[in-house]
Amino acid sequence: MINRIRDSIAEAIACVADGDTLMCGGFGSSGVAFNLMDALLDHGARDLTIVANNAGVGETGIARLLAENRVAKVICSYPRSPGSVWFERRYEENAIELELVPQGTLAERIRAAGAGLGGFYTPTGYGTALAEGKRTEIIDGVGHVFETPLSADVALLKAERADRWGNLVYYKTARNFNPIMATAARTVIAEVSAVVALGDIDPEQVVTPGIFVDHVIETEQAVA
Amino acid sequence: MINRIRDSIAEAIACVADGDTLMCGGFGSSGVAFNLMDALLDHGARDLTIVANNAGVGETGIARLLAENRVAKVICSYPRSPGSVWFERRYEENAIELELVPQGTLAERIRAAGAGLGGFYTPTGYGTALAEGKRTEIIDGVGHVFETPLSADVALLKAERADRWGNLVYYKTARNFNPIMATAARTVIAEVSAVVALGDIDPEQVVTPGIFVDHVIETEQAVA
Amino acid sequence: MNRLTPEQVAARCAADIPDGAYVNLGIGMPTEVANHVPADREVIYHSENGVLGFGAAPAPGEEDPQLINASKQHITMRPGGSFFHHADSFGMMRGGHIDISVLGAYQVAANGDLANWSTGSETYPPAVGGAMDLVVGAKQLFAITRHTLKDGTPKIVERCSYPLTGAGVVSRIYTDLAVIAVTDAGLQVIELLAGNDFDTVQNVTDAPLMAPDTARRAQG
Amino acid sequence: MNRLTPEQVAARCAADIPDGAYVNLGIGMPTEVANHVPADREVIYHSENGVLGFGAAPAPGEEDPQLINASKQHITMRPGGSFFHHADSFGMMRGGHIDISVLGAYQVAANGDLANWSTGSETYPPAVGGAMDLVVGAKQLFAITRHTLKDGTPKIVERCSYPLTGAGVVSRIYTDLAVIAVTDAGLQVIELLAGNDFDTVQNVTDAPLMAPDTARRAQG
Repeated sequence: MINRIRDSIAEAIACVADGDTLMCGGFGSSGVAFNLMDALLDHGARDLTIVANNAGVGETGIARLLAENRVAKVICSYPRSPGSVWFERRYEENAIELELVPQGTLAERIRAAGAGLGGFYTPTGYGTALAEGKRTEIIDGVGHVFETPLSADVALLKAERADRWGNLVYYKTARNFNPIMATAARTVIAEVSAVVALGDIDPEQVVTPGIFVDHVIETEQAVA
Repeated sequence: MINRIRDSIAEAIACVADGDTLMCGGFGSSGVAFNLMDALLDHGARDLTIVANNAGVGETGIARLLAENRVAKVICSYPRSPGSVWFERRYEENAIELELVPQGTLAERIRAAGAGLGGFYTPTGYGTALAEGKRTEIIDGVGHVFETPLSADVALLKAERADRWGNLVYYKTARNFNPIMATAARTVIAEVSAVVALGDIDPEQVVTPGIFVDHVIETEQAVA
Repeated sequence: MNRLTPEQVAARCAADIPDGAYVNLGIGMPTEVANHVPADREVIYHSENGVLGFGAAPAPGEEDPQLINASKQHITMRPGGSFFHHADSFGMMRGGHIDISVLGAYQVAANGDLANWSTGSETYPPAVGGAMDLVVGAKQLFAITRHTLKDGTPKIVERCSYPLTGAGVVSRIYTDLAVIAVTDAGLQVIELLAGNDFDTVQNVTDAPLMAPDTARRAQG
Repeated sequence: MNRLTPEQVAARCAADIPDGAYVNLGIGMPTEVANHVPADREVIYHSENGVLGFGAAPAPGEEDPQLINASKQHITMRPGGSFFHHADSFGMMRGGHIDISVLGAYQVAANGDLANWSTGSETYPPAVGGAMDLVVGAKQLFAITRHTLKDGTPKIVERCSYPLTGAGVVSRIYTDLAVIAVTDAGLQVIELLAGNDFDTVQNVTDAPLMAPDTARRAQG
């Protein structure tokens, strides 16, 4: 019997290793797997590469990992936000590597990895400093940049509900990067607000089919 | 006030012109906009290029357009099925051009057009006759074929429900190519089993947001 | 010199958005535009974080922390709205499905160049977000910005000194002093705001402006 | 020579699919496999047309024309199933998320080459479907086919004469006469079916086969 539901959050994230690349769902503080990220601190992994839209604010999530010096590199589109104090500090100290990627290119590179593509041409960023050193091509008169797929060892996702097959649905704008990250990591871990019985999620409404999901943890965290 | 609902099917498809490229949703006979395709016969358009998974069976849909000599070219993955008599006849007569595309490449080319990408590398078809003449590249040791985006003048879609903004939901495996074709055509026309009030489709469950849809026609056709 | 408040600039921008338009609102001042849709219009707002059809800010106490816009501010949903993931959201932008993109700016140049992601500083981190996707994908691009920095440094410039987000992409500029069209002939003031005269606005602008009268003469 | 029925071949193939596997069933004989899952297992079937977690064929009178598999046959849904569009469906395949792909074949060669999309005819149209995506994406590929054409022409061959779908991609072959593993040393018969002896099967096979005994000796 297929059962992706785990009893222990420590068991769910045991697979994370030093030096891993982690995808962390979320946009700002919505759709972030805060419980999984807290557990990661106890777990002790370091030298991590974080793929996410932002670089954390305040003292939670990615910001907390940065504060504890667990992060070697951030691949993201918008690291600087009001309250992104730890990222700014590490950046100023030159203690962290930043790969800045236009948000749509970040999303598409993640999707490309999940969908088994070898890369793609996008007009985004052509002619800008973010395309420097990248292969470019004029296609139908428009400049394009070649972008490569972006995969990860582990994805830490936040979803709303899950069943034992690992099917996931999300909640409002907490969806954001979570569904595409679910496709692009070797091991996919989701924290969810509620586990429901198999069949309780309408097959028309499943956003992330369980085929992509390895471990599910039910948390107490309220979402609304 | 935004209103994508049309009273007349003839009005909805009036934009189709001779020589147009049409995307037709469907897989086998599921998710096919049969009413729109019938109306297209009355409309009179000819010299059409059809982008679809199959090339029609029996005397309906694409098969009927082929029988009436309205089609110059078919871009599809699986033109030959039990009952695809009209396609086979036109093919044998050398009266029709066939661009055979692996199904996943067909889907991805359509999506690439809808998402504004300039093309992509896929491992699918590398080293086979279907990659002959195409640009190839070895990426991380794996052979890839370069594939270009595939767009259309008009898409003829079948959906289950729509609201006046053009938001669409589908029904079971009738979904298939319809949502991606909705993104890749200049004009998108959907026939639906039912028009519902704005707000009746849960925002979590919208599959094709109305941003992609130009014209909606409610049909009497039962789907189940 | 009188200046509009950011809310007033947002309302002025909103007044130029036609009925039925699909409009992306970028991070910063642009997200304010959603609060000022004229009552006679239906405008469908898009936010990069996966939402179409959102409305104004919620009443105090009705905020949902998981329902936010690009600026991470709370929003409400209108009937007919939808949620989707980031790849789909940026497919809409890059794929040419958005009619108007309203973006903030560090600098806008006389030729429509936009700089809004990096100051080029070694220690102040850059942040690009969805801006580069919008400048290639949206059919029309409005920049909304204060006319000058607090110290008076012009943000409407002859040539951007900061790294570009996109070249020649801005068609309209909405500031606390003026509405300006980017034309082949240069920056054409459409409307002087807050009761300032042309010379006052030209004096705090690095690029030459054409006065509203000039526009009328050119059109006549 | 005795031959299994297509249903029996499908059941024999289903017996080798482990609990918990994600399995794509291609057009033709493969779709029959979903009707023969052993009772002690949960297997999640995928069909290219956008469905995961389907079950056996419906009872007569309970067919839904809009709920079909790759062969356009009616199916049923199991609790936990899901629907999705074609780009997502092929992302699952190409992206390496499918454990086993069961495909039909025109020819399978001793080196695992598969031909199942074109006879090379000028007048008989080719049809590729999702086969080329599956051969690059699925972790393991089973071919399921009659051992010979009706006229006795072998389909298990030394080298494919038809255009290839994929080179060296098949790991197991299920026919009405035998279960065969594709190994570096060649085609290893795992099991002779329907009571035939080895020579009978070798005689209708174009490529050299290794007898089951050889396997046991090699392993011992």
